[in-house]
Amino acid sequence: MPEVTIAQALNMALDEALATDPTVLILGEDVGATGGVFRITDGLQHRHGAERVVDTPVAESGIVGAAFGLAITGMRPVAEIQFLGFAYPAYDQLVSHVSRIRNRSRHRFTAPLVVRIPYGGGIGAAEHHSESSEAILAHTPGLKVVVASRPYDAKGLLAAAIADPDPVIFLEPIRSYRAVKEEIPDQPYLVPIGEAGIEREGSDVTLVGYGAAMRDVRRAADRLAEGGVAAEVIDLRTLVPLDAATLVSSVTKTGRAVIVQEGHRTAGFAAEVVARLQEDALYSLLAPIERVTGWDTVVPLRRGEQHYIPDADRIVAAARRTLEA
Amino acid sequence: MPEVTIAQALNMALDEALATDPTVLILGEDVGATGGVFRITDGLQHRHGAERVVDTPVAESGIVGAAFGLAITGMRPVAEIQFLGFAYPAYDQLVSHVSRIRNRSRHRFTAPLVVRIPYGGGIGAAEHHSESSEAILAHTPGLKVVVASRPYDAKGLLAAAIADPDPVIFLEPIRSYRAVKEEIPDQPYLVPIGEAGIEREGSDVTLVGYGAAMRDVRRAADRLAEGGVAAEVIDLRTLVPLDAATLVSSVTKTGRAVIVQEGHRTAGFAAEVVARLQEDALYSLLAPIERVTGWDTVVPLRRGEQHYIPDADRIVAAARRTLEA
Amino acid sequence: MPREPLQILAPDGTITAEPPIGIDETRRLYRAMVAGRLYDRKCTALQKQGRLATYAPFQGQEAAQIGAAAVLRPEDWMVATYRDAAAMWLQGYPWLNLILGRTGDERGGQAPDGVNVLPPSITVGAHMIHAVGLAWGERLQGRDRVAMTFFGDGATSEGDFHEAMNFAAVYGTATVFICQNNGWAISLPRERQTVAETIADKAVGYGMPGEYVDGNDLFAMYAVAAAAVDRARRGEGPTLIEALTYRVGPHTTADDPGRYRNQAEADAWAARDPLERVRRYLEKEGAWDAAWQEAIEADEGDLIEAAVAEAEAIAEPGVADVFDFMFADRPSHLDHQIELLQRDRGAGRA
Amino acid sequence: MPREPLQILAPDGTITAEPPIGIDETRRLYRAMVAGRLYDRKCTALQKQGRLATYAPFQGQEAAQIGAAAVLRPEDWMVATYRDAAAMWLQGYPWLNLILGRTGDERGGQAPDGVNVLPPSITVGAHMIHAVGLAWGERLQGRDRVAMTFFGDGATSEGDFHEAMNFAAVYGTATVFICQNNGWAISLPRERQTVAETIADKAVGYGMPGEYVDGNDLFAMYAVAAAAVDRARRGEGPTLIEALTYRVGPHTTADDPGRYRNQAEADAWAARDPLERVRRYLEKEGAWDAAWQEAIEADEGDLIEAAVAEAEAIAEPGVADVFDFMFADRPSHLDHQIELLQRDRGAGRA
Ligand SMILES: Cc1ncc(C[n+]2csc(CCOP(=O)(O)OP(=O)(O)O)c2C)c(N)n1
Ligand SMILES: Cc1ncc(C[n+]2csc(CCOP(=O)(O)OP(=O)(O)O)c2C)c(N)n1
Ligand SMILES: [Mg+2]
Ligand SMILES: [Mg+2]
Repeated sequence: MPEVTIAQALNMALDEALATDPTVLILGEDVGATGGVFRITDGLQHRHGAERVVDTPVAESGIVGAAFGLAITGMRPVAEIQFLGFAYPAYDQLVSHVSRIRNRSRHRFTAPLVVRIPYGGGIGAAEHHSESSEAILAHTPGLKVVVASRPYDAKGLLAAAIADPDPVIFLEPIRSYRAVKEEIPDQPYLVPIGEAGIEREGSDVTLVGYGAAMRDVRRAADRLAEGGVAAEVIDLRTLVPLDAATLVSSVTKTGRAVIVQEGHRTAGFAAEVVARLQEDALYSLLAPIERVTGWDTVVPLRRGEQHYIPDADRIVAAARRTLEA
Repeated sequence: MPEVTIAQALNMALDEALATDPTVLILGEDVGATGGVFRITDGLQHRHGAERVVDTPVAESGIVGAAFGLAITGMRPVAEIQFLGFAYPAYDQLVSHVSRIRNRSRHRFTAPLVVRIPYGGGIGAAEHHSESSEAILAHTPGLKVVVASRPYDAKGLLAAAIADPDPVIFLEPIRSYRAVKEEIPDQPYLVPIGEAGIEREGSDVTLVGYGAAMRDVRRAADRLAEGGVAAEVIDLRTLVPLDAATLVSSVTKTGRAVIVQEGHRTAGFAAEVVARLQEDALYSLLAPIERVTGWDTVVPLRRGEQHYIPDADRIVAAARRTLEA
Repeated sequence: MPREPLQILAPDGTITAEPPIGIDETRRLYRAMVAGRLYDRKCTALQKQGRLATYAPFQGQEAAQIGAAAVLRPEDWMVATYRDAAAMWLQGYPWLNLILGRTGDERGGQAPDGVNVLPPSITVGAHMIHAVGLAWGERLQGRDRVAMTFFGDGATSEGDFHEAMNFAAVYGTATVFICQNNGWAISLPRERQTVAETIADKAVGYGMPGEYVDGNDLFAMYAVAAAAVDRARRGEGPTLIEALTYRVGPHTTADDPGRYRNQAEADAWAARDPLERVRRYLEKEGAWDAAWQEAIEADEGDLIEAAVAEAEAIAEPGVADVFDFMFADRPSHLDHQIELLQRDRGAGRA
Repeated sequence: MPREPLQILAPDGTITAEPPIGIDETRRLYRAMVAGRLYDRKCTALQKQGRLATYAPFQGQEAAQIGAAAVLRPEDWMVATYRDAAAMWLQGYPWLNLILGRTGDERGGQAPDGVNVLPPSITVGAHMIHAVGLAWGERLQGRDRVAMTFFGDGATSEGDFHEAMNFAAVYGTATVFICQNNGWAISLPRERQTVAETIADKAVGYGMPGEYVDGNDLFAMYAVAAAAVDRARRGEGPTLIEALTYRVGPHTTADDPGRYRNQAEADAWAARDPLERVRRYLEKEGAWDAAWQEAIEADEGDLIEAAVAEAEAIAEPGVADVFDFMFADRPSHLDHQIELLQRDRGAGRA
């Protein structure tokens, strides 16, 4: 099994999908000859042709709207939006049409498409290039929302997203693209949508995260372990549908939880996890659930980013508070 | 003091603003001769002229983007979007520019504009006309989000929004426009943004709501009172900035809370209120905080709406659960 | 760009060029226009009685809709709006579905199998790009289906119109854009929607042909739409067609046009009624008489009445109708939410 | 629409019509172009050393930017992009701010008082409508300020371009749209961005004048921009100007143009360098020599070096820099969040 980065794992998943399913088609800005700004589609146009890996004009609503029409005819479009900060012009297509055509037509028309979107900060990028607005997508009924944090899941979840009969938003953690490596099968496989992963078992406190934040969650768990605290680490992997059962059973066991989310704090996805946990596990809670989040500010630029992005220090501090409560 | 509807109160606030502040300008689809689809701007173009009450082409991004430029020059534009379901095409302007220019320019350029948007269901309207996606706006740093539920607040909050030095999203509950009446001053006055209103004091359970849901919250409180339960009723009035202090002190007193929100459940605004309360009032909680919400479905059309919209029955049921826990 | 819209059939029923269709087809399409008019009247009446939600009448636009829709093959796609019931119906979308939708019931959105008509678009602007994706998808799968999309003058101001036009032109998709310029977008007149001389002019910026047509002329609409559909089907790309017409009624049953336009304008347009024009032509050709008119009105009216009765007899939607169409399989979070709803309802009733 | 872009100054430095400006002004603008080129080189070099975040070079586009910006009054508005530093600088936006922004520091976005230049737009497309609102607001307040907006060929595909053009035309705002068609939008060539013959053609659909100009010709740019700005200031409405130019460098320092275009194309355009063209003209006119070139390069270079030094000497932003610019007054929820951050940081250090 080759050791690969997340970027490579995604490229493998796309390559396999194009090779095995003639209805799969990739479209987006610069996905062709350049292979996308993050090179996730590198080589795919060369291998599968310009009809199947299609460069589009700079028009995000057009990309998603066209993918929607394609999907209705039976294609399996995989659209790329260059950064999550550039997905907002496409939001109307997502919320008003992509997510709803099945309901509106009572299963008669469906939109089995995937929108791949790099998200999150930590690379000192320009404004709009560091967004973590996944909560907005999670708040949009009819979309599934998937966020991979490691190569194995990235490949298997993307394959599952493409195979899914409904629209899937597939968020890719920019700063982990090349930073996280692991060995993965070079054969096709699926990681099911809707199942959280328990990365590490522990009895003292549950650390919940997803996407880019998982690196910091893992670091925090290591540091807590050094201090004798056994953290259970959960990678949500899918935000919608949320694997509430796994969360509730973990927190019922540990009595303590820290939810990590890079997005803005108010009405972010961590709030949903907290609300759900207190609904189903309130009587097990030994301390308030902690949210470690980005703030209700614009994501700072390169020189100020460290004030915003949740890091292992903050996660450890929050976990310790739950233990001291 | 005249008894007026919310619709009339809003019209009065706009009329006063146009009369007293020459920089105020209203723009939107059909706001002129027709007075808007809900007649909120009725008579204003006639009284203040077509330069100050401006009909626009059908282009929501254009409306908000133009209002943004107007505001930077020192105008105080009040834009109307016809329904919240048609605000999505303008979302990019709101999140990428309106909410950020102050931060981006370090106070050098600012966008003191108001976007008025009718929202919510309950009138059996066509698809897209019943949205309650306020959580998305609340999750957008740099915007203030205000939701009035009664005529007095509607007038005073809209005046405060227009006077505010920062962008304010002003959500108007469609089904309460003409259903809620009260006497209000016909002189200008302000209701401060950022302060929840305690509508009724009570010691047994705190009912929290906003906007259109308040009618059902009030009904539920009445029914609970008939059963001997003293509910404290809080109208949030402002979602951002949230008046957490009022919420926390109420729930610290009652130990029980029900949060009512018409929007979709997952990552809705009620989740934020729950998260915040369990952070600051966990040890006072006698029962899980209940969320009474819309579902993660498209808002049903006229014939099925009752399955979706939170009503007094559901609020009462939730309150009883907190009392029985 | 021609400044006068293409016309074949003058308001007095005389023709200035060879009609694109023979008498039989003209009679068939006239009958379809009559059916559309009856449906429109029926819905307006039902709405007044509170039996339908808000309704958007299309009186005056029948030739634009029927003339364009008539050139499609049964398997072609149609992506239209809340005001395009006549076009959708001609393409196979049943009156039952249209009426059910207007009662406020999602079940109206389910086109019969084989009818490739999307549910009417309620948002203005977003749907045109769908017709680009549809035509593109068909081509990729080796089928020569065309996608026709209908929209109004107001819709041309939305950014999505621009992106749709551009994508269609760049990818050369078999998309036919039918703009029914009915003079108004609610209260905004066409001249203040855009200062372009014609909407057809907007095609220039996309390198696409733009046609300017008398939208109250069944023959002109048919001829121009047929040429555009043929081009599209041959793989020669999209066309924008501006059908100059008029919304004789209010924007919707909730609208009061007296607030923003004067009756004289509406009256002038009523004199250019698209049905009357064809009727005169047929009468001149000896292919119309009052008895036939009565007969088709009776027959088409009965079909509409039957659809109304059927729609009103359909049982109220239940909880499953709300939750079970969001995804192919109902996911865990929706199971959970149904439980919550049932718990509340149980408690409420108890 | 003319199919050949307007040209006044040929690549060999000869003129085909009377230049719009005299020798002194030409020397001033030439010097500005040189300054722009030096800034561009400096930033590219700094980025390679890791001292700047990603940088988007504009080499080859100096005439388009300087020629257009030169016609503005100091109080006029400019709304430009990440690739328009030369234009912004000429309108008064300091090198210091531009460089600070590129180091990744919000403080770069604060234009000096009196300089009505918005921070560079990073999103493609959304900013053009701002220039419509700005010009509209000025007119409403009785001022005759013009708003000039810069954008690329790629930006014309965004829906917001369409809405901006339409609003400008409908309200007749004093907005001048400068499209630098530099041949590419990252890897997408102009021909696949739109199949319109020219981008200037896109003006037709808005009833707006569209000009097609050799963007590497300082004189042509100046002349066309001056006419558009004059019209705008007189209240005669907006203009779209397509400046045909070329991005000689990569899209950004993170881009590898070798992946999508061949070097011959870039080389051909390098031969049409906008600076060299003016230099030849000035030399012919006896208004250029190597000593002067050396002197202006030294002087302008020093100013840029000083700005770099100043930017790099500015202290790291603190927590207040993140929280204190969201609103006029910091609201309670941000106070709370600062407390949370400080609590975490205290604990982390403890
Ligand atoms: C995105 C969006 N914005 C606004 C509306 C509200 N609205 C419904 S119809 C309409 C006018 C549309 O005019 P036009 O496109 O000319 O079509 P017509 O109604 O005349 O057939 C408007 C503004 C909407 N449905 N969708
Ligand atoms: C809304 C949005 N979509 C995508 C991007 C990513 N992006 C940055 S520059 C660019 C190409 C823009 O091309 P053009 O408008 O021609 O300007 P140029 O870079 O050539 O100056 C793209 C796609 C963006 N910044 N904003
Ligand atoms: Mg219209
Ligand atoms: Mg370009």
